Amino acid sequence: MEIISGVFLIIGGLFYALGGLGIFRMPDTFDRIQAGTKATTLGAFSILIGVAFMFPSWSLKLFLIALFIVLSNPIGSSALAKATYRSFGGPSNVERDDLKEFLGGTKDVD
Amino acid sequence: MKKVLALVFVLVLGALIMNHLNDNNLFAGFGDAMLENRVSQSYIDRDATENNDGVVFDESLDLESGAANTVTAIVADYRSFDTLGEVTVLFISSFGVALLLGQSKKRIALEFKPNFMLKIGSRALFAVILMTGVFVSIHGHLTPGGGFPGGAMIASSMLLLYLADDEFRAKMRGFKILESVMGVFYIILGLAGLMITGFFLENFLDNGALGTLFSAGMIPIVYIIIGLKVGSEISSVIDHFLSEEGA
Amino acid sequence: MKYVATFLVLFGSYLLLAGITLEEVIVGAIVSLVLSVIISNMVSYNIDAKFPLRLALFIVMYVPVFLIELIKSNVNIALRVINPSLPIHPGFVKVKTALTGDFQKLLLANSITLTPGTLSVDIDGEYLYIHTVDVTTADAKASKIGAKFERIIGVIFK
Amino acid sequence: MITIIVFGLIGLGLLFALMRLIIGPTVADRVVSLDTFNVIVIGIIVMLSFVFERSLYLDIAIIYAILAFLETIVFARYLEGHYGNH
Repeated sequence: MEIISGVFLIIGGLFYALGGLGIFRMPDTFDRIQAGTKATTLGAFSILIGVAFMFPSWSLKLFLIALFIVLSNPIGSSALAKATYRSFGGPSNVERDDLKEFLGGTKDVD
Repeated sequence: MKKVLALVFVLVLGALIMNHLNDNNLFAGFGDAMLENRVSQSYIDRDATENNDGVVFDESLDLESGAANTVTAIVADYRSFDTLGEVTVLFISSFGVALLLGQSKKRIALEFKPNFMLKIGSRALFAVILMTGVFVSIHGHLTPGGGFPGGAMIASSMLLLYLADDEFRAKMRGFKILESVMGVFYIILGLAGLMITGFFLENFLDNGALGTLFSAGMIPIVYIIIGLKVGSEISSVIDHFLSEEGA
Repeated sequence: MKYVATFLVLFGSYLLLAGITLEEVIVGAIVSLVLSVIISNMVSYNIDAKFPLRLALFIVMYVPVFLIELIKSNVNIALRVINPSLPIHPGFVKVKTALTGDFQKLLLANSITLTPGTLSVDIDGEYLYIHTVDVTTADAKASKIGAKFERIIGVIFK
Repeated sequence: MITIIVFGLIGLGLLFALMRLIIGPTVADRVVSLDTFNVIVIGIIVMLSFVFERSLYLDIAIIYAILAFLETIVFARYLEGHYGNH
């Protein structure tokens, strides 16, 4: 049991480190949001599972944390992405931009 | 004429206070505090079971306050009267915001529409946040937290709805009624303690076994009251800041 | 029906927080009952009678696929991050969806955000606006991102 | 031993996110790195509760997760409003 838990914990730590590295290395804000959201979500999941293997009686609370993270993280990052596009425009290196027609102007379309 | 009256009144009051300060009648023992008798030291030295045989979760019955969280025991039991004052301070500040910003009817429309995902997802997350706030308030005597953080969580769930939904506006009347009713409940609880034990806000309920939900006497009730009161106060502050005056 | 569903969600989250003992179940039931009445009047949403069936379908069909996609997406991003040449071709793609309900669209958008190389930015009517790390892939060219999830969600909410 | 490795890896992630927080050219970059920071901190709290074997700390992790989400939302709405008319 300890070995399984340790493996999950190390995978979690690894994905956290990769998420941080992604935030650091990616060239524009949207790619950073992608790296930050995904890698850290799986990192958090991994660590929660690892802890749940060691302490099975905590699994209810750990499940709630996982549920909240998986619900809130994508919502937060997409809100952030929209705000970034609104306020700073799209990145310069995009190869295709369908969003411009929707969010490009300063007036709200809604 | 009014100014002269006010001056006379202040002078008389000042003279009274100075007189009593000199006699040491108003503040008994003022200026000669004895360090070994300080309140904090006596809390540290105190023993919960009288006979030093340790405290066991789920078994120890009828402890002095019965709360697993010592900070909660101090805030909501030993120093409950001070906490009543703190809640009053918060009430006055929210009242002051209401006075300054005026009775507003229209909600300020944020310039940009919220994200679709945020708009829909907040309705589900809102329930979880509200529930956590209530949970933190109820379990103040068992877990870290208590009424004040719980109330802040309740208010933050309202803030989430305000940010995520342009049309949302909480029913302010409901909040005001809830806030007042909770304040009255706190006083009634204190008066009940006065009636039954002879001291204002003294615990008059069974302490129960340490570490279970129904333990610690009045502390959970006090913290539920504080949580709802703080939550409604901060929510009304948020509402006032996000509303504009006029029609 | 709306009240029942709200009550179940609140009660579930309370039990997850507090653990299951007799006292907690009693207190949780009372609190959830009161809060579900308040919330149902405050926030507008509608849930129909097939809710339990959908929840079961959701757990059986959706969750395994989702977890596999989540792991795939993380490995994908991790490989891109570690690669010294950073192989990314970012761009925004507009995708049409056949789903109609608000909650379905939210579920689809969240799934897209947590799957390989894509991030949903906003939804406008029936169009999803998606940022993708690699616009050169076949999925992005044909605007078929999230097609798998769309099928599954369509089955669940039929 | 395992906990030391895990904390080391998490610390590495925190360090990179912190560097982005400091150099990030725009406000949006800083907010994004702060968002990542928050998720990492949730992991740290869970790990601490694992090391000290106290399930009480998980409550703090839940509350931190909620407040971190709210912080992200507030910052996102602020960015939209403040820099919107560029």
